[in-house]
Amino acid sequence: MMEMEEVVIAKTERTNGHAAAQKAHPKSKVTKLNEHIVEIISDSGEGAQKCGQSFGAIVARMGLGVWTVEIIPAEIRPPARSVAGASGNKIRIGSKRVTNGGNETDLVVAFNEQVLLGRVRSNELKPGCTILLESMWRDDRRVSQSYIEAVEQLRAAGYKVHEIPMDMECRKIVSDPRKGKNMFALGLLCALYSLDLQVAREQVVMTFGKKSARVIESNIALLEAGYAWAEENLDFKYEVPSEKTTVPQIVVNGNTALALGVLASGMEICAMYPITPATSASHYLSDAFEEVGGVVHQAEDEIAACCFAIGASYAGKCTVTITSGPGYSLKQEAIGLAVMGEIPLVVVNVQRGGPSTGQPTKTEQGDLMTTIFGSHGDAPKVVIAPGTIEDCFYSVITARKIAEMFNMVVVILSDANLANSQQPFKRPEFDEAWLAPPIDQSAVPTGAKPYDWDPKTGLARRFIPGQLGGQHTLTGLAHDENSHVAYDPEINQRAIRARSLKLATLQKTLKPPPVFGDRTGDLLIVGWGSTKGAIEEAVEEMRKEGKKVSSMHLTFLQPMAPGIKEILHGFKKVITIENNWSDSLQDEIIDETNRRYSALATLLRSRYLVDVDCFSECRGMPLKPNTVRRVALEALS
Amino acid sequence: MMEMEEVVIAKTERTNGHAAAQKAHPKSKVTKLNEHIVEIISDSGEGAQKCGQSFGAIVARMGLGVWTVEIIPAEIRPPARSVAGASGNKIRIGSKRVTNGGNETDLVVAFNEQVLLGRVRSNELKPGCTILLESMWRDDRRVSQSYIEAVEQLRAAGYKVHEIPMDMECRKIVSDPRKGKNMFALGLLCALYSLDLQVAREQVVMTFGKKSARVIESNIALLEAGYAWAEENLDFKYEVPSEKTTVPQIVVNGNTALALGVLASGMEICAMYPITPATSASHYLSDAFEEVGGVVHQAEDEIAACCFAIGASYAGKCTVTITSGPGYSLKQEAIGLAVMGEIPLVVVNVQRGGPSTGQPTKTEQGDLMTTIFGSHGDAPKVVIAPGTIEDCFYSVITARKIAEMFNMVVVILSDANLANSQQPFKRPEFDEAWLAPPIDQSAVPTGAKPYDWDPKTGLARRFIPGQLGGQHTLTGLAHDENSHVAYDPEINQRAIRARSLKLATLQKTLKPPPVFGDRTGDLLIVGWGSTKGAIEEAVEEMRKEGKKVSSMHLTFLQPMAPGIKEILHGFKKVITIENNWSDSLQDEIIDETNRRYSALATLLRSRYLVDVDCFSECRGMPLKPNTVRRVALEALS
Amino acid sequence: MKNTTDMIANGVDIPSANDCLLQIYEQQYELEDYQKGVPRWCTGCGDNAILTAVQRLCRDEALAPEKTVFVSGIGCSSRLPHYMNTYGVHSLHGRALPIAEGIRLARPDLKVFVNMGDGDCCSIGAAHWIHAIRYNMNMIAMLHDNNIYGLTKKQASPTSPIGLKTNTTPKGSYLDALNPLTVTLGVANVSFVAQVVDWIPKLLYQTLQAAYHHDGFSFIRIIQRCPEWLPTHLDDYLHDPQRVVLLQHEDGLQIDSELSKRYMNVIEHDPSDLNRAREVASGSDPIPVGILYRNDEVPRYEETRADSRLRTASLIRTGLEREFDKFTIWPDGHTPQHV
Amino acid sequence: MKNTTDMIANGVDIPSANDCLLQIYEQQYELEDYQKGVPRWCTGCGDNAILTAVQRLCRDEALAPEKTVFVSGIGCSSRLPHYMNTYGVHSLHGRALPIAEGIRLARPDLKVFVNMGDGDCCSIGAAHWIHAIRYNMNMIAMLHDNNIYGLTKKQASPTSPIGLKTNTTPKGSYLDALNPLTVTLGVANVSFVAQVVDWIPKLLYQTLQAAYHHDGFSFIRIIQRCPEWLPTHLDDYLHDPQRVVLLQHEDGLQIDSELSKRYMNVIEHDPSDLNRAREVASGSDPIPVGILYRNDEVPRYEETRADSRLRTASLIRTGLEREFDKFTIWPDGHTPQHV
Ligand SMILES: Cc1ncc(C[n+]2csc(CCOP(=O)(O)OP(=O)(O)O)c2C)c(N)n1
Ligand SMILES: Cc1ncc(C[n+]2csc(CCOP(=O)(O)OP(=O)(O)O)c2C)c(N)n1
Ligand code: SF4
Ligand code: SF4
Ligand SMILES: [Mg+2]
Ligand SMILES: [Mg+2]
Repeated sequence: MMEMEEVVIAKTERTNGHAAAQKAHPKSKVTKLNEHIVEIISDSGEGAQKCGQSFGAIVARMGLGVWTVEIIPAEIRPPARSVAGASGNKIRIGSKRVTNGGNETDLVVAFNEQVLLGRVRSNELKPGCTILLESMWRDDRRVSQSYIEAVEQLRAAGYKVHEIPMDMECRKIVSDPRKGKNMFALGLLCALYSLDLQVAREQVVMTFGKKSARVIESNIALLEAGYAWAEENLDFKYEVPSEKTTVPQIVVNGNTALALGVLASGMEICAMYPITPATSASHYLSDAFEEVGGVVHQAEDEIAACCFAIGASYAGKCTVTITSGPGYSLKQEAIGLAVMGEIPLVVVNVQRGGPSTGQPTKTEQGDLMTTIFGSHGDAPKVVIAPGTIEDCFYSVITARKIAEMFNMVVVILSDANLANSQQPFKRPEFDEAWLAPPIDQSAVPTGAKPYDWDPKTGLARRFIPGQLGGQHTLTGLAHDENSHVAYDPEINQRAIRARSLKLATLQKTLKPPPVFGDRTGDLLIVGWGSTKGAIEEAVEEMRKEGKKVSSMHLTFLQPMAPGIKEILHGFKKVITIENNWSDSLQDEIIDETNRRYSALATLLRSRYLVDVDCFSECRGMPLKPNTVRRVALEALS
Repeated sequence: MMEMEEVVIAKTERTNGHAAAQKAHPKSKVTKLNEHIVEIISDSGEGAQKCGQSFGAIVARMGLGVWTVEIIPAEIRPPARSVAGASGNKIRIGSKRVTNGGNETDLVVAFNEQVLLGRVRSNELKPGCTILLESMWRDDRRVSQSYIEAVEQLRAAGYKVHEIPMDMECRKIVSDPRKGKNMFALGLLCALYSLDLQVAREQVVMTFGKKSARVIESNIALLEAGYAWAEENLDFKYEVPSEKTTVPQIVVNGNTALALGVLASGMEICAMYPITPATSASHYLSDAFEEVGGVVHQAEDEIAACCFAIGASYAGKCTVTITSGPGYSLKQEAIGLAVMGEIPLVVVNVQRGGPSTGQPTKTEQGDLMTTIFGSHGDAPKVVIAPGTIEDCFYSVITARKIAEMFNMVVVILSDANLANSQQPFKRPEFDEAWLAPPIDQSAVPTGAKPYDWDPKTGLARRFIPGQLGGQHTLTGLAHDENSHVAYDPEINQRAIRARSLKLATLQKTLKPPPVFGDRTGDLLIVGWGSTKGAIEEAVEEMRKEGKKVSSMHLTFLQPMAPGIKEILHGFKKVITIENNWSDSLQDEIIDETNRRYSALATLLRSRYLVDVDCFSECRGMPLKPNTVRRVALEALS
Repeated sequence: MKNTTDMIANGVDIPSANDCLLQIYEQQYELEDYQKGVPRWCTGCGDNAILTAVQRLCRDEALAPEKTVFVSGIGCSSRLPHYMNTYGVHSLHGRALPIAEGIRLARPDLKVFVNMGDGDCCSIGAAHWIHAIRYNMNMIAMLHDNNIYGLTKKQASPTSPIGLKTNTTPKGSYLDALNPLTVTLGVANVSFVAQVVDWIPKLLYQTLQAAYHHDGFSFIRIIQRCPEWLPTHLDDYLHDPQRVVLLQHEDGLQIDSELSKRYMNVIEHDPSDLNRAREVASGSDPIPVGILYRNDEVPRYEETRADSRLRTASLIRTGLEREFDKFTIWPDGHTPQHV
Repeated sequence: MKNTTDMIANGVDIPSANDCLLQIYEQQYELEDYQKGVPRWCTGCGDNAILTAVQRLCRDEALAPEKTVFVSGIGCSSRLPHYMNTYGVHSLHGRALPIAEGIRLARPDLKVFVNMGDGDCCSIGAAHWIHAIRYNMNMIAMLHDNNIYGLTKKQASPTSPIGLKTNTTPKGSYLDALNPLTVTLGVANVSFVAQVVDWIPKLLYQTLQAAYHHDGFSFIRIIQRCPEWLPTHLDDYLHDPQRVVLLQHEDGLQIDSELSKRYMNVIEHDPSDLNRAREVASGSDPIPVGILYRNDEVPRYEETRADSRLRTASLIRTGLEREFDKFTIWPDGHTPQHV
């Protein structure tokens, strides 16, 4: 749960590792690879996270494709050396752009054998995977037996285990190696993957940027020690050739990308209440937002946060509120008010495992239906889902714009997978058009009405406090064009119609979604949100093998873009793959009269009357390309 | 808003109207009718409601079929004599059972011409409708002109206006006729519809049962005076022959029926927070529940009410929480906890016009989708909708039973139409099997687990505090069979599966819904909830005319009963008719790629892939058989 | 006036909200400038008195109607904004305060008033109420306390006296009434607390005025008659001037001779004394009327969080580029100088 | 044991909850009878001390584990029920109290404990907190106040001191800390308020015991260390015994000589004096520790609403028939005699 290494490294005494030699192991053989999946895992608090993130950044600096995934322990405070306690990072690197966390792991650095066993048992390691294991436990009487057994077992199972005296080596530099091991491991990895040590040093400087020079020096020494140790002692090396990009890229996780999007959209206020996995976006924003005059308001609860945002939006400053499932459920009533009052509002829901408190740190796509159908009565809102880290950034800018153009609520559905994954994308070039227009404070022409619903599009103007002559009272009650409370059946019908038509109006501006692959074939896989990379990777692979598989990924879930029906009709079979629940026809009691379909499948079936099948799972883990492949091959057979 | 007559009648001075003559008008001609729709309307506070309800009860006592609908003013406190201010009752009476409020009104008693004009303008009166109008305004200088104009207009439009000096006649008995006129009007109506005056007297005694003898006497005198006046002065009379029932019936509105159902189900606690139109159920319950040791707990808000209910249910006493739209939205998170913890819970949502605060006093069926899909993550719950007042009663008993058998949340979707309508139904015969079983306090066998999910049905046991050896901590987090927090992907998958399978298990116990009419034909109308009577009446009529129309009304909305697909396939066309929103293809901007279907249509399309069309409206008013007819004929053409 | 769609499409060159702060008007207003529609409250409803007092205040302080916002929840009392010719938000039951806070933070140039019922504020809205006191944003919050749920037809509210017969407590309500004043006075950052009754319009007005001139969150509990559901409930207080006690102080209200002739029960109370305020607030018979507590020193959240810079495109661009820099990988893999 | 489905299908002849009230056990328990699993709090977390104290209390009072329920919200502190071998509900963030109330009303034979964090109770749960005090149901509510959001990784809580650097307030938190004690003491029906610190286990235990023996809603604020996010935050208090002041009284806690040797700052405080309690509660340095207020006379809601009759089928049938009679139309159209 904590990242304590920063604190403790300050206590380091020896910082003279600088001189660490850099001669290569004489016999080391270099394997060239297109891609590799690396994992670094430790007890919670040993800094594997920071090691992994830094490794990802260095790799990216070297011009490689990369996707990092956080490995979050199952418990708040798992006991040390426990099977369920693995904390760390999985880093997938490749010569080309990497779009998802991929399948099982090729190489793992583990700080003890127990966290490693956890990963083995959940089938996260590839057969024959290379393991770099901290060897200090061999000499620890209390645990040596279980350590030795584990190593033997692993070797017997075909894993290539390399025991590494990390603790011992680190002790040469710092007094408490538990807090420095992560940089030593980083050094190991840099050497193993033939990375540029200077770039690595620069990254360490950046990572510890705010710390004292001593801290930085000590960490660099550890990095160099790890590098040197690998060069001297390991007889293998990898090289993943990079296709250097010519444009600057930024490497951030989805939550930081969202937060940067908030900045870039010109919004001024973010009203939130902490909740995993959404909070880190607010953390980053709390730091960065004030630099540009923005405010992160932590309200007393989610309802207050949403109402605060509505108030600020009403007053002319379109506001964002960021939350996750339980908070989203609480906001339902307030969202209904924004819909009814036609207040622009951006709501970000970083989905986590549900229902109820569910799996706060795990990923799921379980909130699509409640996002579309939540809030009592007819409450149409726009729902968009980013499919990549880059999308997270731009989705906020788009959302703010739609919210203000249509006076609507726009919900962005991200998830823990995007929130906690890092991927480089082209550094955005700032565009003033991203920003919100200044608040209209011009006087209102006499006779103008706050809700002058356009009979064709449903669109209405909006008066903002300060506009002379525009005085009116916004109300959640049924109201007429003047915002007067009205229970007249015709007025109610007219107003509901207008609010609904805005979705159709927006829909008319959308382009049909692109099809990944051919527009006709045997199987179309449809997805939405964070599963994009995994689905497209699997589809690409199968297509290379000659399978007639394509995929379509929806960004707009409500309204749905035109042209989808035609696309669906181009395929013999259509299946959605989602990270949420659907009953399986394999279950004895399930048949077509009672099967509960997954979210997107339900929506597509209803709208297009196409027999869309679905595969979905609620395992709290990002979808793997392998899973997509397996499901697709089954569907094809 | 108030029912002040009770108070004020106490101030009455003259109570000697007893001797009111009962001789019939010499020339009065009696028209026999199968059915008639009567309306009594006044300013808010003049007691038209009480008059209408009493009239309905008397009619029912006479063995006639009856359905009463409240006419609720558009404003909290509408000004006197205002077009939008009509308050009162619409009473549809018939020789046979009456299942809905019917179409336009045949005869109206109005206390002033303005409220009458309101009804005329909203097309609520049949062409040529008979009007009994208070004539006092003719002599009131301030308003006489508008009164005279109105009468002339109405007559010109073909209405049969009878001016009646109600005020003057009442003054003979009470000092403030504004507060007694309603009983005078009741007398008029009893005479006009040839009802038994003695039965009417008994009803007045019941209505004012708790008041002093003086109050009761004065009201009876007014009743008799009205009766006598009509006999002497009106030259027409109606008779609706009754088919006397042989069984005792009870006449209550849907909310009272729900409350009686709570009593009858053996539940002990109702936790609520006031909200229109649900509150009257709690009002009644507050009175009646304590008589049988029950408690109505008014919590500080809806979230607390729902959590309170969950707590009580957890402790072994399945509890009900009653609310309407906004409150339902607020309960979403808590409902998710009950789903996750598998706590039996009955939630009643008496739907009103939405979204947001919407139209609190008006009817709508806008909450179906949010009921099914509300709450983040996969939160399966049972959703049932009563179609009649009688259903309101039994639905609670069924809901409690399902909730406890399946350890699920069961939502009952009623609406303002049922809540405020009265209809007689067979007096239920108490059955001990309705009651909840006593709380299990037996010791738990060693090794038994609180969530021993049955692999086939998903059903699990449940340990109740007090059961020795059953100690465990219920949690909203993902958990294993022992209720231990578990983030293991397999366990999560297994638990979500079990909770979902329970719906399928319940579905297997359901019978296919009956079809009203033939099982094949040109058109099937599908409905749910309070529109049942109107749909079936229209279908019956069209069938008599030889149209191949049938209807199907769903009580179970989740899970949906088996056999529906076959039924749908028996018809050339299928359409749902609902009181909620759907876009119309008539709108220029709407096409099949962006049309938003109404709730049930969406569900049917998705599950059965049948091109179900829909007609729906959000006019805040109960569906009329005429509307059904019009829509059906269009669909047929 | 351009509508938003136009604005986005074509750009705008109207002054921003920040600029508007600089425009100083000197304008006179009449009562009618603040009136809208015909209030639909019952005859004799105390809400009418509150509306009148508020409209007078607006006129006397010459508040520009277009720069004034009334925010309310749901209830009879919450209809008030509809009768003001200002901007208004008639929001959700219990949520007036967070909405008002959002408005105030976004637009410190607007005057914000909040009207809530006793159910609205003290029951469903209680969490927001507690926290609004803590935020101490500059606004005037009126609690229309009629001891009952008016709009939903007579259910017990948290301030209903024990034993009150209502539709949910037909045998009498079960709990002692909550005292909104002592709760408020227990919350950190409390800066202005007053109590008035609807039937002494002069004091109602004076108190509102004092609240208006207080810089911070002014909480006024207004004991309000609901003749519809509780026609005789306050009669004893109404008819016996001895059953209110007026709080007078040079830093509080000054009771003029006309008033003190009828209301002879006047005590000195120093609004800066919190402990004493809590004691006085604890009394309910006679009803203490006046300013219980005032502290002008408590910081206002919107000021604490304010940023004086104009949010120009270039400010945002600069900030954004700086953030991008932190995460940028330059084509050569090395970190540029300026990081 | 039959499962529910069987029960419904086949009927049951087990004693009802009401009967169970009559069964009096005389049983001895060991500490282990209340322990479950290995707590997963950080080393040095104050929650550990609270857990230990609670387990001791259960043992000493010989509470039957199957008749005891721990209810919590969401947060580090709210994990406590998982470590008790009793019944428990680890519910929703902020909602522990209404859930506990439902349990208590349904089953007055159960002992109910509530564990909440400072965000849980004073932020999202504030409305329930205020109203729980009013209901005054017999339960022990522990506020684990670590001045921070622990579980979600260091955000400001309402009780965070102004200036505290957290992840949502990187430049220091903006608002003065809420004092949960003064808020509680401002609410009607308050009946037991105490404050303790996690690092004086003896006083923690004594206070819990007093709360257990108080008949009503006992609110205990426990100042709790969070070494993970605020490692040095309370050090000054911890190391300087002068910075706590112990409240002693014959009707409150009795401070034994061992304690008073180390904690010499002891004052007499009469827990029946509400005004004084509010004054004492207002102080935060030194931290007042002990029982601030106690009033055993306040009625308990579950007792006010209790009905001693057994809810037999015949009671329900009789009541139901009586109600039906009110609405019945008999075949001959006339009202029968007995109405
Ligand atoms: C979420 C929600 N719950 C309940 C209601 C119903 N409701 C409307 S006003 C009100 C209470 C009115 O009482 P109060 O707040 O005291 O205001 P008053 O009418 O007395 O001025 C309630 C419960 C609602 N509109 N929304
Ligand atoms: C509705 C909802 N909002 C937010 C959260 C996220 N959340 C979990 S615990 C917590 C606060 C924890 O702080 P506190 O209540 O002080 O307990 P502590 O962890 O410090 O013991 C929050 C905001 C949640 N689980 N549910
Ligand atoms: S019901 Fe009461 S509070 Fe509401 S308008 Fe009437 S008198 Fe006023
Ligand atoms: S984070 Fe703080 S409160 Fe939570 S377990 Fe660790 S020390 Fe305790
Ligand atoms: Mg009120
Ligand atoms: Mg805390």
